[in-house]
Amino acid sequence: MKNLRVVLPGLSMKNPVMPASGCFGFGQEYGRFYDLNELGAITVKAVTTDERPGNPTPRVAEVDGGMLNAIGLQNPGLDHVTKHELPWLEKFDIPVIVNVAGNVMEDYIHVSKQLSSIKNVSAIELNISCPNVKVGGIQFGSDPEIAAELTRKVKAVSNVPVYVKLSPNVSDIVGMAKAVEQAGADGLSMINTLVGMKIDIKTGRPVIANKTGGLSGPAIKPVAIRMIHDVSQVVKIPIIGMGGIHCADDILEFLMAGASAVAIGTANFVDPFACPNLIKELSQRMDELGIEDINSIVGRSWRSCENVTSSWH
Amino acid sequence: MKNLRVVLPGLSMKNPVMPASGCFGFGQEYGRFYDLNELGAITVKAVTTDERPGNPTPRVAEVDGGMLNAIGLQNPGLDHVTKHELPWLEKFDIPVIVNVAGNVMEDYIHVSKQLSSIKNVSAIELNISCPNVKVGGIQFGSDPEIAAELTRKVKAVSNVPVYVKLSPNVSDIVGMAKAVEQAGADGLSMINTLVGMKIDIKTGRPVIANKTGGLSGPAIKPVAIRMIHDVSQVVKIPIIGMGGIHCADDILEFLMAGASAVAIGTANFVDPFACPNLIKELSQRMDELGIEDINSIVGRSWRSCENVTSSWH
Amino acid sequence: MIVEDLLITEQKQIADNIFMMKLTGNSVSHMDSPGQFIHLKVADGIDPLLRRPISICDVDAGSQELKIIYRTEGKGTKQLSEKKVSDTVNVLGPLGEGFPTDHMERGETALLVGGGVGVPPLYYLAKKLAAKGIDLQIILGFRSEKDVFLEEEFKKLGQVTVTTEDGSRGLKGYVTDGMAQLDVPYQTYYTCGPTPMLRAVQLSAKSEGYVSLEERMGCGVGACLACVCDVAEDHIGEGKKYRKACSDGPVFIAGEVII
Amino acid sequence: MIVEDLLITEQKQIADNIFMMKLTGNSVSHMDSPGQFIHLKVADGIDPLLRRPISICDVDAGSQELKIIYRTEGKGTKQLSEKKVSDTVNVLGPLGEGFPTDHMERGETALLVGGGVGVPPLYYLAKKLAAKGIDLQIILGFRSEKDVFLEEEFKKLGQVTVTTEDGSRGLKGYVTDGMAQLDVPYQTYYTCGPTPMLRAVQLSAKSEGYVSLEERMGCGVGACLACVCDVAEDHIGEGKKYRKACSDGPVFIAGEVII
Ligand SMILES: Cc1cc2nc3c(=O)[nH]c(=O)nc-3n(C[C@H](O)[C@H](O)[C@H](O)COP(=O)(O)OP(=O)(O)OC[C@H]3O[C@@H](n4cnc5c(N)ncnc54)[C@H](O)[C@@H]3O)c2cc1C
Ligand SMILES: Cc1cc2nc3c(=O)[nH]c(=O)nc-3n(C[C@H](O)[C@H](O)[C@H](O)COP(=O)(O)OP(=O)(O)OC[C@H]3O[C@@H](n4cnc5c(N)ncnc54)[C@H](O)[C@@H]3O)c2cc1C
Ligand SMILES: Cc1cc2nc3c(=O)[nH]c(=O)nc-3n(C[C@H](O)[C@H](O)[C@H](O)COP(=O)(O)O)c2cc1C
Ligand SMILES: Cc1cc2nc3c(=O)[nH]c(=O)nc-3n(C[C@H](O)[C@H](O)[C@H](O)COP(=O)(O)O)c2cc1C
Ligand code: FES
Ligand code: FES
Repeated sequence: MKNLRVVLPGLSMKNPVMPASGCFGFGQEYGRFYDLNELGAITVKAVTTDERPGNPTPRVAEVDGGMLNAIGLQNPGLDHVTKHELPWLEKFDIPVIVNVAGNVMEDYIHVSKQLSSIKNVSAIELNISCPNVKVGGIQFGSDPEIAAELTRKVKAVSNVPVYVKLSPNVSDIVGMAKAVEQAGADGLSMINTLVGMKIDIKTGRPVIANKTGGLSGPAIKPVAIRMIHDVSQVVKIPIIGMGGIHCADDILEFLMAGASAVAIGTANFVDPFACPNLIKELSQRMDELGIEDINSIVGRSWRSCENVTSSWH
Repeated sequence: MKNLRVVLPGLSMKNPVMPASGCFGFGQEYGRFYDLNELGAITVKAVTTDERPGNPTPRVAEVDGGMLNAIGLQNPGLDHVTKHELPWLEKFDIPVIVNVAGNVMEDYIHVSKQLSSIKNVSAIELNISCPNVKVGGIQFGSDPEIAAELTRKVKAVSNVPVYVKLSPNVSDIVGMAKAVEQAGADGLSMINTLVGMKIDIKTGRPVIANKTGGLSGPAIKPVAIRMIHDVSQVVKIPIIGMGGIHCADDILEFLMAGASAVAIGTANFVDPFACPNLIKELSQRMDELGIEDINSIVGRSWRSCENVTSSWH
Repeated sequence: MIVEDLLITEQKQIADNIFMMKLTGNSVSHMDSPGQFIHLKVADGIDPLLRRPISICDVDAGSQELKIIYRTEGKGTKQLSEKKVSDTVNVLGPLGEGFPTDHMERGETALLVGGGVGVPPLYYLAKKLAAKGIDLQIILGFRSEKDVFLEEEFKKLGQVTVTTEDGSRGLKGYVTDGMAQLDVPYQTYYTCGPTPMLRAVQLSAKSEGYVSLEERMGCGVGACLACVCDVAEDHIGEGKKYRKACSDGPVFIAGEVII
Repeated sequence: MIVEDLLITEQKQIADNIFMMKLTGNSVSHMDSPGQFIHLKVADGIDPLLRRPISICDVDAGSQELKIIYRTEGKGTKQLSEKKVSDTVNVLGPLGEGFPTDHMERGETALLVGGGVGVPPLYYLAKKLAAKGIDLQIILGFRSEKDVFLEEEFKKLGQVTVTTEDGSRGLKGYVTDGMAQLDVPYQTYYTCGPTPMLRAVQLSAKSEGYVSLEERMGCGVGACLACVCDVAEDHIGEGKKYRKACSDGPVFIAGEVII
């Protein structure tokens, strides 16, 4: 009996595939294309205390093998999300992960506390890595002590497991991962976008109004795989892997690197049916490759064969 | 009168285009395709004190928008380079930049001292950023104090200008750049490769024998542009820009970001005539866009228009 | 909203860097609102990666044939122009909210103002309006004679003024110069073209109207917030402070969003 | 060494996942050494980015026609198989050092051992050797009957033994089983195929020989050091401790490099 089911702290998923935060709104848009119940879980757009207008446009630019975005965490704020967005998701029987962002620690703590007591919120994903906000964000993501402190404080108030979403724009990703694990994180999300820029040679100015933007898509996959490979060997908490997944073999690669589940970002823009298609493809590829239990390949790239099946990895 | 000439410390170049270290051997291979005198300058493969066997194969893997390599600084060693490789380059009338690597500071100092007294060596490029050697290398590239100390020591013995090649795998590229500038670097080379990995899902193991490799090619261009944009605004020394250049518009983008010259790596593998072709294309694009002096666009993306032409920028 | 591989039935260059392509497939039968657009995946794989938004220029419901007109700008449209009859293109659509026409009554006059590749969506609109018995004043602005397209086709539907910046065809000047010369009143205007033109048209126009915006897009379906524009102060009220060009637009009531 | 857009004159599937392609252009006239390879840029742009090495299978000097045979493995060879007659492919080559034949004398016997897509370069070699009056013993190993190709063509040039792993055609087993059955002596052997096969052939062979290696490549021209192999202790002497498969090889004297 083939098994695609994956169980992580707070998340009981029928398959290891979920959309990545910020690439799927609060679910309604893609809900018009397919039944969201097909997903392993859903991760919604970053939520902040108050409504955020985001950055000026242009906010996106295409680059070779990927795209840059500087949305700037635009979102309707905690109140609106609580009253309008999350209730809409109640009709689905899938875990909901809420991505939380802020300028100062108190923002994160406040939002996490509120959201974690809503009944259909299964987990919090702390976005300490958004490269597109000027205050907060990036600082939390590059200093292990601050990241650990934030994790500890959010854990203290949260009623649901807390995943910390790491930034790849650091010298020492392993150090970051260990710091937040020790501070009590229940899991990691890796990776957020790389900071990049594109200049329009006709105007001589950056294409994106915010100048820099976050690089996502296939271009960053090798960086994601390397970081997950390195981190998964030293932490005991599970990793939700992301960064450039566009086909089922990419998912297998992330799992073999050491991720326990995966999130799909940019690929949704290329194909609105990306998530359900990948889930189907993944199941087929498991048959072709003789993989019975999707959990059995987690970390295979560095594990000796005997040890492959274990609790998270 | 159109001007492509660029003058940087130690380097008087008829155009701003040179091959990147490690992608052009010591010149002989591509010398069979065209006259190396067409180049602005030449950067040769990393040189170490002793011969290095490099890493086991496979050493390269293709990824979306780029490639991974883990050559492992294979080179015939200082002695052989001095006696056989550099003399061959004497017949060309172009500046030669020698890329220097090592395990410990003494290696760098020794090799730089020796090479900088060879008559056709125009500049030293300190490779403190190679991700593929286990000892040295990467440590120098991620700690600003060690990088500064190394720069200072090499500057003390070198008879030619010293460029420091920065690693993009750091949290704070601006801090690194400032540190080596203060330590006396005459210029910067940016960027070396991002550390990445690819896993073969059939075997479950990394494709590259060394496991991780350096990501180069178009995939890393947005990261390079962002870093050069940020660094060029805070340092006074010139930047040789590289990372994914594949067409003349890419060169213009690097210059507008703040580089004063550029180096071509992976593109040589795609087209052995890449460098001379890019030089021709660049000249055409300057005509089309009405750029009279290539130096006039350096840093245009962040400079107000009046200030564009200046010494290095 | 469907994703479908549409079959190319015609591909033809019709002006300088301007191509007309016809495509057929089942999803075409849903494309009945002028001003909507489709999102094209030009190449399999990653080069280019993202879809490209192109307006619906005309639809033949009977033959399930869709017509688009596009200018070769960068990689995506260039590759599109290299496709041949019987190749397929992966199309997501129809997307967005088009030009409202329900409020227009037979005998009323509509002003259509298009610039460059903003012209194509107005053609399908003109056909719909003409079929309703609306009189059409059509102003089409181009840079130069060699850029002009669809002039003859529009002439069958209404009164056409072509303007070119260099005067090589029609009136010398901008579409607003054409508007200044208009001597008939109109009840509604519809416009599509580059943003500076939209601003100028909005200022010159003497009625309520609808503008179609061009914004950089990510998803095209309202999920990524790449394409937002701010709602004008006096249009906010209780609602959201922004609109998504891809799903709330690309067509907006003139003045609703800040352009 | 030249870079040229070669014109495809034929494209045909000849076995399971195996395609034969003919290409023509001026650079073909330089392709006269069997065992050399060409480096193909399958697509413009970045998808895929790097060139793909494919052996020269045959050359018709008169018509300047080059033949290659390739298996669809990943993205590059798959895209190659989708190309059509009159499309072009950008080709760099000929590259590398091929199989030496000068030392062979009329009347001598050569053993050719190929496995899978290691078979193609041996065909051009066989033609050259046969033209010199060399007797040929040819052993071609495949997985199964559906994978077999070039058997008939080789039969015109020498004595052919086909082996398949499942015995569905020819001798059941590996090429080394074919070698074990050989009852004629040979002066030189030439082999190309997967590395484990090369090792086995090297061990079984009873003469000096030449092996053609497959290594992952970057540049293909000797500049990047992606494709190096270590020289065997007893072959180092004063020289370099490594060889580059792309420019010193892909063909080496058996035993020269460690495989
Ligand atoms: C709703 C809508 C309808 C459109 N209808 C038409 C039409 O009918 N005919 C036509 O010729 N053009 C139309 N455009 C513009 C068209 O989308 C762009 O010209 C095209 O995307 C350029 O792609 P490229 O690959 O050639 O250029 P590139 O410069 O390579 O594109 C790079 C990226 O920027 C985006 N981009 C570039 N220019 C524009 C632009 N003007 N608007 C939005 N995104 C852009 C691309 O989509 C892509 O993501 C429309 C745009 C929108 C938003
Ligand atoms: C000197 C030489 C001659 C060859 N001759 C032939 C031939 O005549 N017919 C034939 O079918 N195949 C031949 N091969 C193998 C052929 O190069 C690979 O099958 C091909 O590169 C795979 O590309 P892909 O895009 O289909 O696969 P992918 O897996 O997408 O390739 C990814 C990367 O790995 C490289 N790669 C993958 N497999 C190999 C391999 N076996 N050897 C070297 N690089 C590889 C590719 O070049 C590419 O850079 C030869 C290889 C070499 C080195
Ligand atoms: C348009 C866009 C918006 C994003 N917004 C968020 C966000 O709000 N919070 C967050 O943690 N990550 C955000 N991300 C990052 C993604 O969740 C994901 O980590 C990243 O894009 C890498 O995955 P991908 O390559 O599959 O897109 C965003 C990415 C994109 C492209
Ligand atoms: C095969 C290969 C070997 C390289 N070797 C070196 C080296 O020896 N020293 C060095 O400083 N950089 C080395 N680099 C990095 C390049 O010089 C360059 O910084 C990088 O590849 C980015 O440029 P690109 O995208 O144009 O290739 C190497 C890169 C490649 C692909
Ligand atoms: S393009 Fe994604 S919301 Fe409009
Ligand atoms: S492939 Fe570059 S040296 Fe052989």
